[in-house]
Amino acid sequence: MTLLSVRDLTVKFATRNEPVTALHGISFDIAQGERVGVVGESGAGKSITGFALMNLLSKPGFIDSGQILFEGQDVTQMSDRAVRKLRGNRMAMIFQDPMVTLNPVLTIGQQMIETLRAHRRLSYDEARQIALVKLKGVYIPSPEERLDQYPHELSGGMRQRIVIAIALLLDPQLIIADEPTTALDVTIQADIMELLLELCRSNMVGLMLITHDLGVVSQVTERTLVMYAGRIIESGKTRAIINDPQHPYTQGLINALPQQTPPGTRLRQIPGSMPTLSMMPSGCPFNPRCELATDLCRANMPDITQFGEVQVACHEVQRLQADLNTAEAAQ
Amino acid sequence: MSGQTAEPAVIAAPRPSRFRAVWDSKIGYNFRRNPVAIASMAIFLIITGLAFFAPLIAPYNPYDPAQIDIMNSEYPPSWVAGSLPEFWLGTDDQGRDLWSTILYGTRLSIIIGVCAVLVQAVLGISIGLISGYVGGRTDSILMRLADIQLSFSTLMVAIIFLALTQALFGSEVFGRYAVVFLIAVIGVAEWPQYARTVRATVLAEKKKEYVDSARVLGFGPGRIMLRHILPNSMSPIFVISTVQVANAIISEASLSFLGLGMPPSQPSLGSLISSGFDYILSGSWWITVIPGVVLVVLVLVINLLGDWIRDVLNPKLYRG
Amino acid sequence: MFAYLVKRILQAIAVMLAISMIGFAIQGNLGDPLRELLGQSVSEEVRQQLREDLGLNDPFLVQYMRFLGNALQGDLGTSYFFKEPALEVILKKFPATMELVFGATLIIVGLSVPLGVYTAIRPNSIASKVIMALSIVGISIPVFLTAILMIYLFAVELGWMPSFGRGETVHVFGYWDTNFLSADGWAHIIMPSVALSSIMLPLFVRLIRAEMMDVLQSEYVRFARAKGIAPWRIYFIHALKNTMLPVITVGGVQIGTMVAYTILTETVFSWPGMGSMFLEAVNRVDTPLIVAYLIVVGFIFVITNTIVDLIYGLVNPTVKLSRMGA
Amino acid sequence: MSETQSDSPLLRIENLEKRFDVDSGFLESLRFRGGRIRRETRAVHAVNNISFDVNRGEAVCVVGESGCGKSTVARMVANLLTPSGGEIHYDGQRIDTLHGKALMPIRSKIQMVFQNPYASLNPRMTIGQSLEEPTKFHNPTLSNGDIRDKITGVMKSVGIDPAWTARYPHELSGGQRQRIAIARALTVDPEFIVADEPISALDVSIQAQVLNLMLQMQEDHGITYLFITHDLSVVEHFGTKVAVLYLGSICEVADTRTLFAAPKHPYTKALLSAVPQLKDDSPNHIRLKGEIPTPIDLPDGCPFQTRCPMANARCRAEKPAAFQQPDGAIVACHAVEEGRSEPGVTLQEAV
Repeated sequence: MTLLSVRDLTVKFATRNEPVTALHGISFDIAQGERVGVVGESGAGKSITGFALMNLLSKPGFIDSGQILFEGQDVTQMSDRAVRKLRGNRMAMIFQDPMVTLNPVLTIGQQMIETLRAHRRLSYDEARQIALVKLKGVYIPSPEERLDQYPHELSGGMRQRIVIAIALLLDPQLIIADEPTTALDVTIQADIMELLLELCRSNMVGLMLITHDLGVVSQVTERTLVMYAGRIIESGKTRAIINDPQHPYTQGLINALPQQTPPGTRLRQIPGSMPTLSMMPSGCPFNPRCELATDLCRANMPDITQFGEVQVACHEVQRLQADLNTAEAAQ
Repeated sequence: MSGQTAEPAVIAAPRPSRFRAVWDSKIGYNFRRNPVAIASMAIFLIITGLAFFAPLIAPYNPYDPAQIDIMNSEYPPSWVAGSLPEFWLGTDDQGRDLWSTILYGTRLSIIIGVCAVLVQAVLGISIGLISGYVGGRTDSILMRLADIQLSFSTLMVAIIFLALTQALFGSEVFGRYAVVFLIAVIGVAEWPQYARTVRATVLAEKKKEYVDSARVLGFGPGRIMLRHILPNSMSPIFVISTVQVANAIISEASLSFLGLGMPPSQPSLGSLISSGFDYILSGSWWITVIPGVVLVVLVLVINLLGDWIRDVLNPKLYRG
Repeated sequence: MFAYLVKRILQAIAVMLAISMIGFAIQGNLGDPLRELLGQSVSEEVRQQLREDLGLNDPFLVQYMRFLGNALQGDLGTSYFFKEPALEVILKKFPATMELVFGATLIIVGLSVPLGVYTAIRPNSIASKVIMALSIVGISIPVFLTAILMIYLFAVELGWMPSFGRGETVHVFGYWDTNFLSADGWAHIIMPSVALSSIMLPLFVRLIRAEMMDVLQSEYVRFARAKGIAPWRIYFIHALKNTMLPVITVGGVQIGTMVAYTILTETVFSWPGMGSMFLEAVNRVDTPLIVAYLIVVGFIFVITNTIVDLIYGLVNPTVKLSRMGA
Repeated sequence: MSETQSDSPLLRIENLEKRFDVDSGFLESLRFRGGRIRRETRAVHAVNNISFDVNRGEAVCVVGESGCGKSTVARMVANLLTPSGGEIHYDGQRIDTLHGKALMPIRSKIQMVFQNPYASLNPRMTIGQSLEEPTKFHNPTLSNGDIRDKITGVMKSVGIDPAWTARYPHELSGGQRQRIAIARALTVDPEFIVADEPISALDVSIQAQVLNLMLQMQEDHGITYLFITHDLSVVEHFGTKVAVLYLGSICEVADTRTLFAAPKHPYTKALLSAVPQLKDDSPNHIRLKGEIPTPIDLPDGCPFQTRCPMANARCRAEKPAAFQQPDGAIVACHAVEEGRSEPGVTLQEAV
């Protein structure tokens, strides 16, 4: 069953002159309990997608058009009050840097209890009991004490566990995790990822994992969306994308990893860098960096088409498919 | 420091003023789109222009006793019944032409304000640079002093200092050197404002890696401070300078109002307001209100310009 | 916290010592106590004798220690003009000034927080724009001019308010007469309090607005939104406490300015407080009174600053672990 | 490449220590303990007794997590920080005690590349000015034409169009800025570059560009690297030798191939297993329990004891000394020394 369905979502940023487009009509679905990775480099629009789903875009960003259907309701059309009832309750979010996510002047307990009481009629003590249970759920030692501590008294890894516990407080259907381990150390990172995976599996929670790390995506998610310059350029089963990427950008991204070339030799780099919002090239946004780019790529943005197991937006892949089809027809 | 800094840039020569142009156009663009800034700038230029050329514009010289006739005192401005045509803003309690006196007074206020801020800036920027760059004990002692000085407030320190000076030297000698005293006391008492701002930016800049890289390249502390850190600390200095000029003008006016500043024979806007205050109950409002309005407008346009500069130079908004 | 406390108190003592040193230096150099005591017609011999008796020929340190010892016992000398102990003269004037400061503080605290928060939450509303425009006009009018214009408008032209003095006061105890217990007292204290708060209020509105807007941009406020917390709770529980931390620090610094402004306000309104007394003492070269005022005011600054720092330490949970100061 | 060209190492670090005082000033150091006021100065023990060598032509990687002291080591080598103890020798000369003029020859030999390309260039200087200043400073006799030629050459070698000299850093992307930062280091013809996390602030596709550039510099100019990073996949690709740090102490120093094939220290094992691998969809990493001690209150004994699965009483009492293994790796671990360790968890290596 579809939990979340995004259709033609366009997000723009107001500037001094014309608004610039940050998301170009993206569409995707997340099924109940499904774990989806959103991969891309900085500026690809992956965080913006996450915040747009929660209707939490900060100014000057705004949703220009499109639908965000969560459990059948369009988030973009809801009243502020109705969206608030959804946030933290049916749909929760985990932020990137645990050092600045928690309010420094409120205790952990206050920050957990207020969340519970914002969505449910609970007494203070009842809420505290639930908070305790959830803290135990993320393996926090001596949770009773932690409730009365301030964030600055805890380490980064511990704080991110608390953020996860807060996200899980009201048993949401979907968790949006925006680079949840980027600010953490490698060993802690692995812990947190494993914890997140375990909790999503055992509670049948949908996860949208926003990250730049293909390794993390491959270990945690079932399906992957690859974003580039505000567009989804490739999507499909994570295995398929990691093992056999179709879009030249996805291929380049995977091939550029140091693991992909023997030690000491040159890495396979992608030349150039991602265009900025205000200097978007015409046609396919990847064309200035793409070895296969043709005049068609420089003129038109390719549509998304099915190719094998994945959906790709690339003229070259479409041409390849057409060739295959004609070859088949000839046979 | 090596003498090479004075030489023209070898490489950057082809487009030397490109950044300046971008910079100017950015400020210029903002300026052109902001009617408040344009109006403030215009008014500011008019006031300073008039004040600067006071000896040419003013019909009378308020400092020349020969041109003052006590019999002319307290004539109202031209739009009030009972005015004299030669005094279009009326006269003050001593029979001076108010228009001329205001022109000269404004000039004094601006000179004292700007000079005091120069003193503050020189003191504050050097202390702030040293404090921020050297750090350690020097820094903590200087900043403690700044904290204490700040908590006593400029005005309080200035009042006490000027009161004591006046009591020590007598009001005649004091009156003669009042301009110097005012500049000195407002300048010295406000150094912590600059020092703290500069120190804060220096600390922020010092953490940035371009400073480390300059050290690894072997540059000395003097060169790093003046060529690398100071140019990157200019935005906040610009912003507080405008506010500081406005504050210095207010401080000068307040001190003169208390009789601790410019004497009535050489009135600044503050002492003019002060002398008019005694006549306000008898209905001669203009001696107070007209210089008061000039003072407020002057300070207001400086503050508005300061707000605008802060919005434009705000490092958070400016990508760099 | 312990080191923090000790540090603050030691620093307060150091500052008080420095102030007493300045006070002592003034006393030694400004005006001649013999002339004040004896007049001019006494012979040089008698003068010398008296100098010796008064200890004026003792070494500097001995004199300073004596001055300090007397000061600690509340003896700050005798006012030349009032022929009374200087401290007593000041303590008589103290309640008037404090009531004025209290009135102004009430206005500042009562209005700056709601106005600052409102303009930060709704930065684009017309009311916010009006408030911000008024605030910049407010910080551009010197306190004394506000006071004068208020007198001219409300006392001279409209005749609604009394123009000077404390009016009818009610005796409470000791030297303390209050304005707050009679209608006439209220009428007299309103204009001076408003005038005294006239620069500080817009300053704090702007400060609170700027800090609040910064805090509202922070990640933890965004996270609170993502948790579905009601807006009022985000503004007043999450944001306001963080906003007030820097505001408290600035508030401590502003106490000094406030006391300086009392001198201006009291002068304009002929308010019988310490400020106007100080100016009169300066005009009369009443050295003991000047010195006593300096020390009392210094004491007030030090006490209030220390209290403000301690409040900051209590409000800010991170102070216990990390160091204060820079 | 890992073979040494001369007998003595180019850089030798001996028993290096660095402490940062937490409490500055007398009053800060006062504590209230057990009803009495005591004076105690707390310090962050950032680097504790570290020794290793860097041979000419090598690329030695220092790895570890935040707070392990790896950047502090880099800064001491680059003479940005003065060690609290120990010695640093460069080409046979002790350099950590040098100051002022005596340091200048070393300054042109050892250069540094920093992490954040957005902060490592002076925003008020054009690219040309940023490159020109050090060139002139270290070669005061060069004519303006020579300086221009040199800058042009350096810019070409890092793949930046020499026509960009009049641009300001904010007009460039992160990758381009990092190239300029490398170019600036090259203007003084260094032999040795300390690179402090030079690619961790960059995107994957740009990381590859910068890493390739650094490899090329190694070939073209024979540069020796001390490379600080937290990213083990980069280490495997780039480094010839690896030093693993934990809380300011060395865990393991080994040739890259040896370390990745047979890690010995329990921390090294955990670190390697924690790296998310592309082709591995069932992560099976070694989970470290326990809290990381703060570098202010380091425990007696091994710094890793609080999280180590094999810690025993000896580990809690005695700090392990580094000793050499048969395959050349240097390990500081009682468990390894006693042969207490179980056979290491099998590591899937990306091939």
